[in-house]
Amino acid sequence: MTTDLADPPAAAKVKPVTILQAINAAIADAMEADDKVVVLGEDVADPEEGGVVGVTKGLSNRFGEHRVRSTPIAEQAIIGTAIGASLVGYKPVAEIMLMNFTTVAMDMIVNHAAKLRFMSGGQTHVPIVIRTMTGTGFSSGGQHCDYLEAWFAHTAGMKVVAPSNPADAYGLMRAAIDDPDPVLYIENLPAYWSGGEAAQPGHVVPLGKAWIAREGTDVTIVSYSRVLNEAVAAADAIEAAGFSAEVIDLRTISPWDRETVLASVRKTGRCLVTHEAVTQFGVGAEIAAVLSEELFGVLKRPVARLGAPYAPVPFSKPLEAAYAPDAKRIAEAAITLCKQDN
Amino acid sequence: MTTDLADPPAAAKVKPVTILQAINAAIADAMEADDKVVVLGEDVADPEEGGVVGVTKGLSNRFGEHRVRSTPIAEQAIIGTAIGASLVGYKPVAEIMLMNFTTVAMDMIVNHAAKLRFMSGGQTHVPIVIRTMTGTGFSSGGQHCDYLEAWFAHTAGMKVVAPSNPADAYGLMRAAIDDPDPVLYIENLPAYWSGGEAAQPGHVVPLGKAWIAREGTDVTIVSYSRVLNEAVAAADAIEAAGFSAEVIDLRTISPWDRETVLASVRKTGRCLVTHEAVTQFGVGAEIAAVLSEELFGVLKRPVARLGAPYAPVPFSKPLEAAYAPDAKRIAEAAITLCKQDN
Amino acid sequence: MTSNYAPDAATQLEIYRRVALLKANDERSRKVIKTGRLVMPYYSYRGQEVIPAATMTALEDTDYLVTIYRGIHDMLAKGMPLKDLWAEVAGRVDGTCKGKGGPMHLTYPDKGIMVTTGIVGSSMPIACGLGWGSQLSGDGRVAVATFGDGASNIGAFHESLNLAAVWKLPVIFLCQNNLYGEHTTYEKATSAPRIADRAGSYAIPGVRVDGNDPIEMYAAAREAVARARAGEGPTLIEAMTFRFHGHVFGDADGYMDKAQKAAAVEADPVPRFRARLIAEGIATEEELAAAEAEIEAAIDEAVEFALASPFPELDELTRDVYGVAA
Amino acid sequence: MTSNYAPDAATQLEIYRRVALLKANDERSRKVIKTGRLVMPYYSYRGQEVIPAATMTALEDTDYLVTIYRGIHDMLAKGMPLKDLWAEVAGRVDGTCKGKGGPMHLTYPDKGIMVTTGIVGSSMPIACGLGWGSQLSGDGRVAVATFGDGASNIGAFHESLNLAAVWKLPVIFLCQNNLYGEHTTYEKATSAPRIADRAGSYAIPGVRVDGNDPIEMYAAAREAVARARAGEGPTLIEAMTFRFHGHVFGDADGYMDKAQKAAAVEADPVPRFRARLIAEGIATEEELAAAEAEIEAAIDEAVEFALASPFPELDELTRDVYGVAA
Ligand SMILES: Cc1ncc(C[n+]2csc(CCOP(=O)(O)OP(=O)(O)O)c2C)c(N)n1
Ligand SMILES: Cc1ncc(C[n+]2csc(CCOP(=O)(O)OP(=O)(O)O)c2C)c(N)n1
Ligand SMILES: [Mg+2]
Ligand SMILES: [Mg+2]
Repeated sequence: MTTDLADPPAAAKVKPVTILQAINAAIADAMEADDKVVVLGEDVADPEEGGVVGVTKGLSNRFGEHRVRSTPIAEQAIIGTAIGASLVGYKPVAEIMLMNFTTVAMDMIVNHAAKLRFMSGGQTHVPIVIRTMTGTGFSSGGQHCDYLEAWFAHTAGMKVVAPSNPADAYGLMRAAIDDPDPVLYIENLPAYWSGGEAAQPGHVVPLGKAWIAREGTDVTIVSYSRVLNEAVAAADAIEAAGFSAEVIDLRTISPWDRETVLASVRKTGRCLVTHEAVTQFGVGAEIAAVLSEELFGVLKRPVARLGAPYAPVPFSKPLEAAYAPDAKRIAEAAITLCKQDN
Repeated sequence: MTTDLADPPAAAKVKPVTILQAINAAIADAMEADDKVVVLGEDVADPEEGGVVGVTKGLSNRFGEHRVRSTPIAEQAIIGTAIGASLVGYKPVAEIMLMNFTTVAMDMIVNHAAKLRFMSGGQTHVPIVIRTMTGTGFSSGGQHCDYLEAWFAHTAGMKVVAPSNPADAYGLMRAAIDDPDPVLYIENLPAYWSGGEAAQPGHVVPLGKAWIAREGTDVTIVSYSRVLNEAVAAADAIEAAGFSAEVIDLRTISPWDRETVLASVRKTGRCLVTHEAVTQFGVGAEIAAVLSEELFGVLKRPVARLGAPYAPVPFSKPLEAAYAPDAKRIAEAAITLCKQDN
Repeated sequence: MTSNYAPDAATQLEIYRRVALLKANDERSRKVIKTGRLVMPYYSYRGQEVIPAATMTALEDTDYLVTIYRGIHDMLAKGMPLKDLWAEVAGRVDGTCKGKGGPMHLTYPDKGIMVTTGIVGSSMPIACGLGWGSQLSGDGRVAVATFGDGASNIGAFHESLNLAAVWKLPVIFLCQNNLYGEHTTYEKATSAPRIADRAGSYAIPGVRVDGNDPIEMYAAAREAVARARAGEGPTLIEAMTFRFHGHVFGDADGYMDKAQKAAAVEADPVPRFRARLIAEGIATEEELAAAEAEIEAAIDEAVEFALASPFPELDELTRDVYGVAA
Repeated sequence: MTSNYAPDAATQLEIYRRVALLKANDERSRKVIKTGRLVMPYYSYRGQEVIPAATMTALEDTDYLVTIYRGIHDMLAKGMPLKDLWAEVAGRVDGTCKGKGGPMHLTYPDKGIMVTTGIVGSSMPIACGLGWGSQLSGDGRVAVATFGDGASNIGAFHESLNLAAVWKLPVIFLCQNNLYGEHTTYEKATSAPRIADRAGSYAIPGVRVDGNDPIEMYAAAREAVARARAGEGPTLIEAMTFRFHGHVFGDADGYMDKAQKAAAVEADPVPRFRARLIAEGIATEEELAAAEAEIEAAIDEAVEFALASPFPELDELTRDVYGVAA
């Protein structure tokens, strides 16, 4: 396996694929490399079309339905089954179709998967990956689009990743499957079909390592998942306004790469954290708290946060479009930050 | 009803009671005042001894088992039942015995209770109170002591309160029951038997209003629930070290009283936020992020946070004792903060 | 079964009127989506119309309904006005939820339509609470929770049926067994030959009926309603049916058994019901055609109304998150 | 029932040895807690000893167990060494979990004791996964999930039994029906006359046995194990028993029916079993007394070992939260 530490995904690219294809390839390659890797979830096998959007398509045809198994609609049982199998040597990749459905499996994730290593004094551990998709954009309304990553980041024992491009989607999945602890792997539904160059087979993106998606000098924008791409797009508008934005893709939300973020903000003196989750008590709060502490006196302006409003996701198109940060609002927020006095 | 806005609980005190008695009295008085107030949860009725620790003792004897109803062990059904009854005019007070068990009812709480007002465009609303207890100190280990308030504070549509003394326990319960939206009411198990003066019957502590538990000038300590009392105790040690601590009891975690906290920190220039939940991605992060932004240039030192380590709650006594912040560690952190240069 | 609850001619006509409304509305919805005039996740209920048409006819307006993403048929049958519905699924201010809920979260308390959920299984715990409210107030209202066969495998089903049974709540658990849960067949997900038999776990009546037969369906609903109103507790009804289309609009349904589907479509309950009404002299072709034409006109009007209605202002984004404290 | 699985004399003796160990350990635990030498939440299993003693005797060391807060009897019967147990419940470094798990979270993989959970119902989903592991590897191991009567009303029960049934997993769902869930009686919480009958919801065998009868209990366990190993899937066993003490140590058990409790204590299964072994000539009074004395001595030694063991260092607070990435 190749491991490119802080390298941008480009280093690993060979041909264009979608994020969906990259996730599929990563699981397939991991299953090929290790027959302890197994997959379970609703509709994941090929008789059920390899998942509602086809992320696991072809896997059961190739590896057998004993290793790629469609389940009843029973998220507690899905995660419990993944946990149990992981305790005896398997590496399950479990799908909880949408992130809002993690709410029916929280006990298994938080009280069990995250804690068994600790509570057993290190005798057991739970190397599972929980894949889940979410995100606004498809008019699904209040119960299908939430970004809840802050809950899991607040849970000791869990790791949380959220790729923004195909190469990282591949490399983070390989790292997540290799990892000895439970990893929540967040996929953005509307971004599944976003293209990008593919990772080389075997490419691993180590957990906990961010990458600098765009270099800049005046303001650091920290993001992840789909919104990262909005931030990259915003950088052009920011440049047009006369400022240079450095855009950091966290990739891993917990543990997050403090070193890379601190180094960047030490350089720029300004930081905007943006994500699709609601701002209040979100991931941006932790990052802002740490930066404010570590870079006290260094920050030129307070860390700004741009998330969703403190409200459920609305259905109506114009409301939904105004809900999550987009390139325009990110650019505005970053430019405002740059224009403020030191 | 009397309503003392930012007054300290002392204003409402008449005789000494425990927090447990205060909660019991508040529910009883609310049931007396409004026959739409009903209670449900595991073991809550008197044939089952009014709850595992007796918080609801006497209520079913007084108001009938139709209004105070013991349930099967089925937290999804408990919260769902509370939600349904609230949609047709009742004001259910539902118990989820321990906070860790909210994990099996998260769908009902987060996807339904918190969102129905919004998703229905304001046609319906969910005036329920969810009582739950938690806290380290009784050697219960990894699955019975977590403080998960940050999850609910991150959930638009929920309110979250956590009293630290009998008078507030009474007044916040009355306010929570009166409130037209779902309120999570957090009780600290080891602190149930802490005494204090009782509230006058009918005393209401408005949601969203903090109180200044102790006035001071050098550093503001923000806390809630049991740890608030540790912070108050720490203030003596801080004073002995030559510094004056102002201690704020948030009482309501969401929405939190920004005005009171900002005014205090504007005065002191220093702030320590302390709670029993793990520090990372906890409530302290949000408060630190807001203070760092609002008081940029005013803060003498970065906001400090003192929570539990990023780990599950351990069983072994010395480890458990070292887990949550206590007066000693709070005093140390505050004194360190005060001693640092401006 | 239970012929003492057989629907009389007028009732059958009323059920048919609702069936026809549901079918026409589904067909129109798919058409409007196909033309791009509407964008929404749409879960077609074509083939399942008889279940809610008969069940809701057995209820009063004041009775409660909690339904699911695949629930527009349930709501229309319960009395959701077409204009409020269409404006809502178009995301407009005149929608029943001001456009904020959308097709998966329609609410219309005036007709007892209290909650629509997108979470599998979650209709049931909430229905228990509505039933508890009725029991507390003694107002005799019944709560119906609808859900699918796949939902009968999730924890909320079990917790709800047990609690409703122990508390003798006036709740009807109405399982619309269309033989698929998303792409998964009944057999592959459900280890019970009949979901109705699961009632045995709660010592309550469980009945499997042909949900496509209005007489059988109505009788089962009436009996369950009678039990509920009499304080005898909940009933589990498993209504057998079939989903004519894929799980969600746009799903190519390659996973569905072709022959099974062809047979189901061939046995389409709506024209069957219609033909029988005429054959039995309960209605004439002309009467039914007139009723259908009226329905089409009402839908025309609702669609135009909806598409002419404005979108909500952006301040709606943060409105209705909280009320004002009492 | 199933007399082809009746335990022979040696097996009965082995079951009794475990029963005696469990009883003695419970009595000692309560004594040590009462003297204040140990502080822990303690869920007495006195009265329920026969269930795990017989069941675990029907298993191999390599078979798996997932148990609950009231599970020390299950673990001791499965082979948890006394010293590892006592040091753990005393919170010491020599405990099986280095003192970090405590009485509700004991783990001992060497004997297949994989998880102990404090969350009602949560033993079952995890047992499904252990069973899936066995099925995948074909190693023939069986997973037992134990749980209480109250737990049979929570969602995880339903999801697990259905999934295990559809997948034909080698899992035994062992319900220890002690007639109370905390302070609530069976009848007030559970709307099924027999939990065993709930197996019907999953088309799997469900059997209610006298859990206090070692012969019946052993036979039921053997049969379930045989089914599981043969690839025939899960079994639900409802073992009837009674909890002699309150839910948790310190609970005054005022909510328990006095007569019912007196009758149960009067019929204490342990002396009954012991007397029968002697009456049937399977063992002599002297042999059993000697075995019991050995057990007491082993417990003495374990308690002293535990209380002499040091507490963990504070750096254990943040150790074992994560491993190191591969
Ligand atoms: C808890 C949860 N898990 C998964 C889903 C995704 N999902 C939506 S509909 C559906 C199938 C439900 O099948 P069934 O209950 O038979 O109802 P039907 O759609 O056939 O009417 C699934 C799995 C969900 N909405 N909620
Ligand atoms: C999900 C959840 N809800 C509530 C509790 C609190 N609780 C602990 S034990 C118990 C009673 C369980 O009764 P039963 O399943 O019969 O087992 P027993 O204690 O009788 O062995 C309850 C309600 C819990 N631990 N987990
Ligand atoms: Mg279905
Ligand atoms: Mg019990």
